[in-house]
Amino acid sequence: MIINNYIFIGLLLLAAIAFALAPILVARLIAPRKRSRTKSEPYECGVLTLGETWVRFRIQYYIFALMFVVFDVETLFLFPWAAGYASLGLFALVEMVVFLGFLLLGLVYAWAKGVLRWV
Amino acid sequence: MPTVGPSTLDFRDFFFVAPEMLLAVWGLVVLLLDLWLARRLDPAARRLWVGRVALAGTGLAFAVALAVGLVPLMARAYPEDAGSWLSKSTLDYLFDTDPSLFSGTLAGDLQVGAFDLLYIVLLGLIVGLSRAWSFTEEWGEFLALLFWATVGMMLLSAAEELITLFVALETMTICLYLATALEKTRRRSAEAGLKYFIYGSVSSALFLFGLSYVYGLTGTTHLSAIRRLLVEAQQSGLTANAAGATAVLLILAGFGFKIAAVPFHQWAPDAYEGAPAPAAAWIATGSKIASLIAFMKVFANALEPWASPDSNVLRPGWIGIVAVVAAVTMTYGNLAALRQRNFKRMLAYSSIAHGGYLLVGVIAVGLAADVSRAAGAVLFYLVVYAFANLGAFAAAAWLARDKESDQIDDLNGLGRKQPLLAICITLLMLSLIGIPPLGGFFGKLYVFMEALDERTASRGSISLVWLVGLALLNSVVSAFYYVRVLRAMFLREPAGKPMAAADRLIALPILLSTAVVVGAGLTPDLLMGVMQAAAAPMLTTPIVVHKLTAPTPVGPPAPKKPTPAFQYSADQMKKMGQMATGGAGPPGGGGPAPKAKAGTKSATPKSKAQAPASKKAENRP
Amino acid sequence: MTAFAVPTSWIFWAQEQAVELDRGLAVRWGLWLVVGFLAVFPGIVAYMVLLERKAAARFQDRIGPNRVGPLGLLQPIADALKLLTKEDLVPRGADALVHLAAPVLVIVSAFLMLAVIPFAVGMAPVDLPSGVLYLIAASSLSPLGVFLAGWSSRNKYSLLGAMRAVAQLVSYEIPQVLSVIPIVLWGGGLSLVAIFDKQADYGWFIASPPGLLAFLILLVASIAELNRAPFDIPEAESEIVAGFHTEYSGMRFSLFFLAEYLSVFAVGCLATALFLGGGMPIPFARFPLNLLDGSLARLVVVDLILLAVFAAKVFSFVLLMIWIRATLLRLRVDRLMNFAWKYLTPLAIVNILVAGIWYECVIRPGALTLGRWLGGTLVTGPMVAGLVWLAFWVNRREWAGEAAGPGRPSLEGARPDWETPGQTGASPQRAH
Amino acid sequence: MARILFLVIAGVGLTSALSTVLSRNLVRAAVSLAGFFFTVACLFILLEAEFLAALQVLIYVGAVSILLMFGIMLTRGVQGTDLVSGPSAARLPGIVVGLVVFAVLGYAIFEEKGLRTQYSWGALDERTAIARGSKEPGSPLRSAVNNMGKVVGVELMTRYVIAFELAGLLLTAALVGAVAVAHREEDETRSTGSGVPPEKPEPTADKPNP
Repeated sequence: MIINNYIFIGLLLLAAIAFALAPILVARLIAPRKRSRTKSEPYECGVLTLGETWVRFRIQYYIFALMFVVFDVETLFLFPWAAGYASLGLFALVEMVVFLGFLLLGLVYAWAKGVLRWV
Repeated sequence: MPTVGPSTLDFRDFFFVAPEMLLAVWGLVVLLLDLWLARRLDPAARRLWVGRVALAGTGLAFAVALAVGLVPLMARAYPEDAGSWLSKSTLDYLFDTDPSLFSGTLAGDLQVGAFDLLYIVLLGLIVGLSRAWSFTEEWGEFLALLFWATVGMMLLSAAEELITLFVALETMTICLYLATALEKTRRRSAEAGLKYFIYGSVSSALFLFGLSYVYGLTGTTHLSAIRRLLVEAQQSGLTANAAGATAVLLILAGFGFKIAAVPFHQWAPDAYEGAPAPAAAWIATGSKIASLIAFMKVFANALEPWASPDSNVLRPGWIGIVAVVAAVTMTYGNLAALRQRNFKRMLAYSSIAHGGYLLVGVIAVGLAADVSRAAGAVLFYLVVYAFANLGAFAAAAWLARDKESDQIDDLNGLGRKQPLLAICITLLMLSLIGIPPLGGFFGKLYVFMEALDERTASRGSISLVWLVGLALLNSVVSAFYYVRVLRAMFLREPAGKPMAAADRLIALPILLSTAVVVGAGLTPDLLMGVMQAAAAPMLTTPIVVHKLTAPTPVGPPAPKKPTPAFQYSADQMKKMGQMATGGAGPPGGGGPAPKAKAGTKSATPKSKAQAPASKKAENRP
Repeated sequence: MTAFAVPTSWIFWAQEQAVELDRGLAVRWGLWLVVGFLAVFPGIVAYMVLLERKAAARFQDRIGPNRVGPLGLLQPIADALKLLTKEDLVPRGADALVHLAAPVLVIVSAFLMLAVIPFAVGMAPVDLPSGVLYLIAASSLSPLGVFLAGWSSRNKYSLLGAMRAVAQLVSYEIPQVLSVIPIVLWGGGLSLVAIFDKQADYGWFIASPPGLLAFLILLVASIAELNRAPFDIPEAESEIVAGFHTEYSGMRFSLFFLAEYLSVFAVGCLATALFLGGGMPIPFARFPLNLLDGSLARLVVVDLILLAVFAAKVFSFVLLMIWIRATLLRLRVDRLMNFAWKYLTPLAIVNILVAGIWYECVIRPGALTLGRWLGGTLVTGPMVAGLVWLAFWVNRREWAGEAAGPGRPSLEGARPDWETPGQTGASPQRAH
Repeated sequence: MARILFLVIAGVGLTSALSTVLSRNLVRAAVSLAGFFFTVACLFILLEAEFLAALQVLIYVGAVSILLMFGIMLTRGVQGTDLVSGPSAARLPGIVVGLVVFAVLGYAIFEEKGLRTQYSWGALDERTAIARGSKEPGSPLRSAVNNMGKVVGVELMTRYVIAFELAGLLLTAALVGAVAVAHREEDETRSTGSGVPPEKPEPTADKPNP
């Protein structure tokens, strides 16, 4: 049954977490620990951070993230289509041409609008 | 390899969605053309050309929609002639009285055809209105979003299945959110877009959650199948069905938002005021029509068995909830509109109030003995309301163009400067109040008469008298704020610079709306006849899509469309010409029909197409 | 209120029979987990690091590590010990929990990717019906980890590096995902095992024009996904110190390092399984699968062959990556984003449709024949070539403008990655 | 076994949902939300819908949470404040409303009565695993569960083709609209509308210069 496989995945997940945490724990045990104020300061060329660290970023990042989500959602449709294509006919290809055509033209629009240019 | 139930796709079905496809593609054309022109032309010329192309698109879509509507009619009217230039399979397809498309996810009946045409006409007027003045830089985007919103509306009013319905609803509203926010020079526009978006997405989530409950309860998303299952389950009303009640509440929240019914109305005034007038007009008209049609389909068709248990409206059942919502909505809308000085805001509140009246109509549909008549009344109301509102928003656009404001006071003295248009606006306002003999009066009359109908009352035995009384009282209240517009136009002296003469783009919507409103008032029977014919298939078609044997996301294949085995007699041809499609078959599994409701339903369209209905029933397993 | 009294057992509900564990399965899993995931794969990764150092040294006319053990073979162990004994530092002001969780998330992502790879017949840890999708989903976790690493450090360089890294990662994730879809299309399902079987019948999927293009897109996108040169802007030492992991040191840093190499390995396995016919040594032959007759001995032999070939292919893939890293220069950040959105994504999208045509030409008609293959190549080959040409032609201005010298908007209009607030003195400008 | 799994997953999900709501640090709240998305994926797996689970991880954990993070990094109004959300006056009503909604939904689910062929939701104890629902290997149910991607694809291409194409249109509209709303002409240095005087940022001054 399917769920069996996912029990393995779950175990693997736990194993990966353990695999990542174990060395850190070991390092805690065997590594030297000498705390000092200077040492724990953020590494910005030896000068303390000026102003706020968590600055506000430009909207460009957000537009890219948004386009990423749009195209990621598009794959949500592409995967089932590709998986089921064998039992469908050529019409499925045509439907996908229409679907992708719209999205591609959306991309072309964004391109022509200049938002794809990273400055 | 596991075999997958071979769902089939009938490519001829795409013929009936040609207008939608055309509009979708045309939106892209406009968008890309605008981009291309932006580098070559100055803004004014670009706006002109983009607008022209968009108008051409709506014209083309109108022609296509007309053709889509007429070809089957012509073929049925002249089968011999049609046979000479259409293939046998096409002919069979056109003669097929089953109006469902794409395995029953869409309806292809008269209601869809008529409203497709209506949407396209309204869209054309709104596109023209957008050209009237320059309120945004993003012309192509704005027009494309209007086009795509229209696609959403057309498919929303055609949807016979919850997934399609939801996607169409989202397409419509998302395009409208964005169009609302596109007037980027004004902060109000962005604010309006954001408010609209946040309220809208929350209510969409609730709506989808409600739909998932319905799916979980019934195992299907097809409206007619849901109805059949609920009838078979013999649970009339929501008594002892808490899950159903929750579903109803959640779905109601979704629709309530779209039509701005009261607990979900907060977005409307801000959105109407902040949005550019054409976008607001499209929210107020197209989106409202489509949402109400979908509302009626979901509630009065799919969830009809849950309408009310028996005698009492306020017993568990969605009618009771809707009745309360309707009462609160119209009262609140009218009272709040009284205080408004801003024209668009006033229109927003008045549209909330009209949503309340329309909900009374929906209740009447839920209770009515003659569903098509009751639904026809609601559709009639919707059409008249839409045109009256469109004219009002054209006036708002005029204000925005010349005065860059939306205050009612800015209309001062219009009656002297522009008497013709001022009289037209007056007529529209009177129609919105419901003064005879304008269309608005008959809209209200029909809706309220349906609510008070004797047979309805005998079925429900409670009367909706209190609701109708409240509605009438509200109509009186509404007169005060509509009259304020008239007073400004005719009794006040103009202040500041007067408004320039309206150009064709603004005058045309006003004149056409007035013509429709007056025409509907003078010959209400004509429009009412069309609307009743349209409403008949909308709520009564039993589209048997899949037999439910098990709760499964994958239904067994849809039964093939029954190829009509009968001869096309002249008589039947006439009937089919009226597109009286199918009629209600006997409710699936038999058993004692609950509370005789299904019985009355199935007997409803008895005047029409009895023969095809029985033929189809034979063909069905 | 009977409502809450009725289903007292409700919260304990689950589908009882859905889980079936037997001893054989448990042993298999145990072996995979302990031997495979906790020993062999990390070991491979450790030696990949050594390989990279050695190879890079050769490219630069050096010798590379050769002190610890014969040929420097014990170097990874020494490195691991060194890292273990480094102090575990969390900068002041950092969000300690998130700071710890970020590398774990990245590692988990890399580990999970390996769970569905069919190394040989019956040698996939698990065969999921939605294997490909699972793989993509697992790999999509790492951008989140990268962002959290940068954000939690409370260091401007870290945050800047993280934002850039995530922007790059998500941009290249799209072509990476899209380039896999032709494989799903041809494989007729999402299971990697089914895809392997299909490649036995229809030849390696790379052996077709759309397959080749998809493979190249996958290769480029994967390099970018792994933050490796020439796409290593996110950790560009000379520009933003070390990007998102500036504040990571010792074992925590090595987790990122490990995850990167583990991902390189995983992507190598992925490309091998999806495009290069898994462990099949010959493109269009069923060998060695035709040796199978159900006996265990045969199976072992076949699996050994498959494993060896698989390992060789992954090795070549990794070598290719090292080669690319040693050869190519770092891309400028605008070029980098351009390349994802203006070249790879449109190409990958259209390539999916070409892949559909290939399916109609070659796979749907029936068994593979030379004629069909040639026909398909003749039909789709020009399409693919035309597409690639078109992609570069459309973008020609970029190159032409570059050649024209100054006046390019590229750096003239360059703006910082953040909004300048304008009203406060808290500008992120540094007094340096 | 599966019950324990369910309890564990539900517990983790509840914890992360609570910490999403209660965390005052926005990024942490978003991380918790991503964790919650992940537990939803786990629940999908328990329901034998692994295809949905993979999509859930891909779309929500992989994409939407990134969008959230970028949104947080973008929209913070004033610099100098920490990335936190303050305690709201609406907290108490919010809690009350949340509990009421929870109670209503819980009541609805417990009280649900199955319609004819359906299992009642409250009686899921007696329900067998979906994949076992039908023994014969070729049954639609079984293939739907074991090969959901494929079945979804076929349905999308036939029955739901309009919804599918409309979804494409919807995505395009969202993309176009978002670009149009968010895009500012690069040449224009007009203010963002917040009353800040337009200020041309110097090209290099803000670059951290190590």
